[in-house]
Amino acid sequence: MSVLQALDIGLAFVVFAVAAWTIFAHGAFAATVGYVVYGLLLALVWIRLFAVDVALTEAAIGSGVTGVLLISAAARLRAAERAEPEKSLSGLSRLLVAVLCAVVAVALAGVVLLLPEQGPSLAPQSMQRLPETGLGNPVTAVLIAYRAFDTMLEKVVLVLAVVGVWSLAADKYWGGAPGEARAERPEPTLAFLAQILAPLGILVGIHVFWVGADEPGGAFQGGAILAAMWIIVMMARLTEAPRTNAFWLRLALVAGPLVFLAAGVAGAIFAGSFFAYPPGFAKPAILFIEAFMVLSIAVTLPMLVAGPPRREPRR
Amino acid sequence: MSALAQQFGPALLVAALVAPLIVLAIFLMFGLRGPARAITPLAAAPALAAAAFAIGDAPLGAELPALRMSLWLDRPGGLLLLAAALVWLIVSVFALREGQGRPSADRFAISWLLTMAGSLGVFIAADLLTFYLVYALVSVPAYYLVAHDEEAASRRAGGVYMAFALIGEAVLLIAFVMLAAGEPSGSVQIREVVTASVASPWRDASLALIIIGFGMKIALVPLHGWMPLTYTAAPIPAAAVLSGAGVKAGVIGLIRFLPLSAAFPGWGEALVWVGFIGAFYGVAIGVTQRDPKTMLAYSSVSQMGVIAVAFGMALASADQGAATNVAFYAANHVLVKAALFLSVGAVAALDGRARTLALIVAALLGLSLAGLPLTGGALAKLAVKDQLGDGAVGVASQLSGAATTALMLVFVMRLARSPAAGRAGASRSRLWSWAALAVAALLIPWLMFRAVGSPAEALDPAKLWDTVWPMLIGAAVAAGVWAAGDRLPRIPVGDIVIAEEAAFRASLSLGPMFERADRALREWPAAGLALLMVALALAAAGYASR
Amino acid sequence: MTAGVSAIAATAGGGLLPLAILLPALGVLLSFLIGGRRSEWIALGLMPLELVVAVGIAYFVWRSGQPLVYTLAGYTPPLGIALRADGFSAVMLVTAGLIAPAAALYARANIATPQELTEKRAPLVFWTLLQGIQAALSLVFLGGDLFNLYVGLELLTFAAVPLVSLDGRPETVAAALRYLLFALFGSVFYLLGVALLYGAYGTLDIALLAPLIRPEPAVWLAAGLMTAGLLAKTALFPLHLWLPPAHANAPAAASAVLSGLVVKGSFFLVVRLWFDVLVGLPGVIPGTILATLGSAAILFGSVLALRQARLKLLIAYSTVAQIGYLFIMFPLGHGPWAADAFSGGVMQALSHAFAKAAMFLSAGLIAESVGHDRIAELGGAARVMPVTFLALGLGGLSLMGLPPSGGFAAKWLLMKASVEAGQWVWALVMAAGGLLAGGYLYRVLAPALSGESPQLKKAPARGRERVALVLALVALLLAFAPPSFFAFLQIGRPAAGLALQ
Amino acid sequence: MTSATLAGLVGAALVGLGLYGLIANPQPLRKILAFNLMGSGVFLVFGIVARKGAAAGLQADPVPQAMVITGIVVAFAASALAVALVLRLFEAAGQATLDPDAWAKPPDGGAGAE
Repeated sequence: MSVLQALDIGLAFVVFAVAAWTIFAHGAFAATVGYVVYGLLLALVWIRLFAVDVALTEAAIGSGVTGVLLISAAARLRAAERAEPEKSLSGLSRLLVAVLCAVVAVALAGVVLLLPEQGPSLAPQSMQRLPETGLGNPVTAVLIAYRAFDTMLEKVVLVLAVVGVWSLAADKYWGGAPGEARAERPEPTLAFLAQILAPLGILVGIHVFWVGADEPGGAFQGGAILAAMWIIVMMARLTEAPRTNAFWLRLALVAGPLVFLAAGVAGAIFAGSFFAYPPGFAKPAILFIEAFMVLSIAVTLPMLVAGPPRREPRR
Repeated sequence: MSALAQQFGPALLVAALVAPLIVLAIFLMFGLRGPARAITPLAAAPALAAAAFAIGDAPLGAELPALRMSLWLDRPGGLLLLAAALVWLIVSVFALREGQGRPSADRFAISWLLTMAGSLGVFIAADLLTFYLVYALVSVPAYYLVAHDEEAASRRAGGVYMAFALIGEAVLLIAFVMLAAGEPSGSVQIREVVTASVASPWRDASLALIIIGFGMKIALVPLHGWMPLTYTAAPIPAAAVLSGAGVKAGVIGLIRFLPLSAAFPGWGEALVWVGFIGAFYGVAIGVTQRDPKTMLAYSSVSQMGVIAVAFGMALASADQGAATNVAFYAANHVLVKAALFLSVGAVAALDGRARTLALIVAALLGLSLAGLPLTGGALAKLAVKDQLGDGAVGVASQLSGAATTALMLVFVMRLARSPAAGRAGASRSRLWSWAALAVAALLIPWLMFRAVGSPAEALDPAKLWDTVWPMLIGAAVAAGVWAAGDRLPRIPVGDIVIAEEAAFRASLSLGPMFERADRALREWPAAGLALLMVALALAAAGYASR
Repeated sequence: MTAGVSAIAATAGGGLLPLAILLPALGVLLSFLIGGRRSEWIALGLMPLELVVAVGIAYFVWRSGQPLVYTLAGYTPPLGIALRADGFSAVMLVTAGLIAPAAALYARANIATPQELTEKRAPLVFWTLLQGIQAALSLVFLGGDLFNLYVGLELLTFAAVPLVSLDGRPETVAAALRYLLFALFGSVFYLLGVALLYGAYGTLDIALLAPLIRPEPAVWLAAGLMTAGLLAKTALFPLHLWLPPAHANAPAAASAVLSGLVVKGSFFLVVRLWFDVLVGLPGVIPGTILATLGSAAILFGSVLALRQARLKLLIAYSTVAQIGYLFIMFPLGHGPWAADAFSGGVMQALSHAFAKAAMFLSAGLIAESVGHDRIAELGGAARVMPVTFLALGLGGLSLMGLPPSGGFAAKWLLMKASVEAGQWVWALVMAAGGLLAGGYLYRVLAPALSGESPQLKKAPARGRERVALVLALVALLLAFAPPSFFAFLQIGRPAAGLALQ
Repeated sequence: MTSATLAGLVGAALVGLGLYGLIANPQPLRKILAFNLMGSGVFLVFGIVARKGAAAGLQADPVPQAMVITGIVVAFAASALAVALVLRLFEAAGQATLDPDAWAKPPDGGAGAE
């Protein structure tokens, strides 16, 4: 057994243990903290699978931003947890559930093990068509070129999610800002962290986006890092969240999908097919679209974390 | 004549079906309610003309490929259609005028026109889907004809009626599906699917469902509970058209759908037994009833039993000629029963000598059902004589004539005792309609009989005696019943329907059980488990069926 | 592979396919960006265009007699994504293209931005998400790639859930949460199946996948997981936990779309999965499981509908029952009766969409005018709002399966196929379901026709009544669909389904 | 045992764990957590599929990787919406439960539906 293999097994064990903790831990808060740790460990697993793009996304969004979302929710729900002892299942039904879940897991493991060691792959085709896009990172090519339609629609999903979250505001707060007002005296430790981290993070985010064309990284990961910076700044109460009826905010939220959609339609006109890029102009077009996507992701994720408007709009 | 029928026949058939719907459309146009009411009787006119053609001449047919409907009218259908259209025409003269201005009157008129379209349509529908459509039309909207006065009794009767109608629809739907599935070429023409059904794997199942489904419509005992309840509760014009024309949807159904091209001795015999039980059971319960309308309903139960006997004999012996004969018998019943219901109203409205006259007319009509010589009823008995034969069945049917005599005499006596409501109870046009229908009921069968046989036969003195002796017995029984007076048992209207309603109410207690199950299944863990199980079951099922 | 090639090459009129998705998607973005009253105008302005596109797609499918195909971005599958429209897609697109504007016209009256405000919460959310539902449904009906369809499913869920809690009462929020969580549960299952199929065959394109599929463990596990996931979103009994509260609590216009269209989206994908992807596999036993659940849904949902005290809950439970009919077609997919069974299933989807939308809109009018929707207190209401009750009743006619109605045509075809296949038990269940439907409608309509009329808070608006009535009439008119319509539905059906037995 | 196979087994186990949490944990927030866990298990299955598709000089098939990235973003959006619903429910009703009995209210018809 090589060292790497031993490390792999150890990592697998730890990931499983932390995952079990998030399910079986007593308090919701503890479980969510466990989940953040779990997400970071999972990013390691992704690196071991040679999927660095995914690892970055998992760390930034799967662990980071989702973690903030869940932890702050758990903190607010602590009161509820204490107030009402939830109806819980009887031991027998728990056993039944556990057995069936195990059956699913075992069946799944069996099928996964049965998959051929050298599986079918679109890697050759991806590489073959990569030069047309002018990109060096095939994952980015899949996202922005081969399966651009998926990616554009997924951006629309994000917009719908924002609408859905905002729809939960009280009528009187519609158009107002979510979250807390900017504090007179910001949270000192968080503020310190934010002041150090934010400029750095912004640079890293932009860098990740920029190199994403050729190396691991890209709009999602870069946008997520920028988003994380804004979230930290808001959590430190250095700034407050913008009003939800601000036109610039709405524009930033829809810019990514809107530009992408417009580019898709332009493709039909100039390149003969929806979402196609004219030969030779692919890379600049892609970078142009990605820039707006970074903006939209960087704005959307914090707004989703911030929740529905909770303050009256200024007149 | 024939050329004329060929030329106008199809148009006439279509007109017969849509005329009531056109009037309905006019009625629904705001502001034209009055004129629409006035022309309602005319809505039955095309049907009348079509029927006359079909009886006197070759069958008529029409295809409406755009609507995938086909229409067809042969002689049996024509006989029934003639009688039904006549009843609708005459009764419509007054039915929609009364009660104008009451909020329920408009809805009554809508139901009336829809029922009319269905009632006339069943006789000319040639394919399964059209038949099912018009059959639903004659069954479902009639609910409001029964329930429209909103008394508790009418609401109950309407509910029971609706339950029977919908169950009948469901039974027939399965039967029709089986018939359609049994026809290899995919045709839905009734004649073709019925012919094919003889060789179909679902032959017996579909035959049973046909008999049950249409048996519910014609109130074949023990499926009869709704009929007395409904006719007792319904207003007189509604009872007249439903008992006269509406019920014959079941008769035409049996005519069209029983496979008379092959002999089914077992099924035939069973139908004969059921029919006879109904024929006597209807009378036995009927004579105990106090309300003349209820008695008429039970008389219908009994008469439909006789029709079932005739069908049974035909089914047992593959007697294809029976259709026309049974149709004639039923057509006579259409006219007579409708006229009798109007008589109930007329007697109540009249007094003095006019009341006596009305009673005499009612007696004549009633005895016509028993086969009184020189009436249409005598012709009807003659028409089905071939089916009933001279053996035990023939004798039993003569005895059923005796029973009908008894029931009708008691009915007339009860009617005579019934309180007078005064002239306010009936409009002038209602009385005219009554008179017209009574005359029609006594005369029209003579005109129609040529389609079946020679009227001269009915005047044969030897055959007269065959009808007279049962009537004498019947008169004696009637006297006995009358003498028994209040000692007769009091049997609730609809007899076994009471038990059926109780069973229905008992079944309601299953509801909370379902609710509890629903609540349990909608718990999150239960639903989650169900999702897992469905996934695993589907995967396993696929794996198992490799 | 030759079949695959013809299914991949783009066809005439194919350019309409992405438009059908992009137009409403654009509407979502613009409505949200510009906001206020204009979000409504954008939605209402785009809907006719979308309907034209849908009709255009149907026209091209009909003219060519072949599925319409469009390859996006010039990358042919398996690397790229293709959109496909067969006969079934086309009719569903047109159906959605008709029902969504109907709901929109109905909603204009009560989900409008008042004059004194520049923007209001409920209208903005409603108009944005209604277009989101349209985009998602178009994608679901046209998508030719299983992962692309996953995105479509998520789009559908995200657009549908907030509509449930639009009025913000706690119980509606709870209903929305249950809906979302269960739908996500279903999504994960679906996605897991997608992963397994990709792992086994290296493509997710339906046309390329179908000939590769072999009866092996990965396929069956994927089939089970994906089907179960989709059933969770379709609310097939016993996975219906979220549907009654969600559909009964949403505003009427939203309920009409949720019950009429949204559940049909995931149903459509179940059909895609079993009739297009897994078409080469022996599907009778899994199909029988689906039809058994469907039968249970018919009986259970109908009985529960009979027991409801509120009209909207009654209609919601009737949806639970009517969804059941949709699944009767699955064990009947192989044999000479397959075409009838398929047509029956589609006809049920169409007629239920129109009838149910009409009924929810009518129920909304009743609730608004009378002030409540307690069935026991609706006596005589039909007298004061006859058109509303007429729409309700005509919709009900189709649910009962009485002629002339699309519901009757659907039942007839499904029952006939069941009997021919020797699986007559489905026919019995469907007949019983019709009977029970008659029962629950009777419970509403019979008292409404008689008795003292209630005092109306306000008379229902003529125009809104007509919207409901027209929808109900469409459900009836479906009964007169000509044979060429059923031939149209068969366009794109692999003939393999007929050959296998 | 390769690291890919190991990851696949972990993925399967995570799906099982997540499923259990989703079904058995009563609090909605824990369900959201379990949903994310289960989702990441599914993504791992994609991951090993990608790894087994290593070819053409790539260590992993890029197509499933791109799908996972899309999936992660969608899963986050779903979590955000779900969390917002839970918090709103808690604010409005002082409880956050999926128990249907908790919402058995007298019928009011939804007439007030905006």
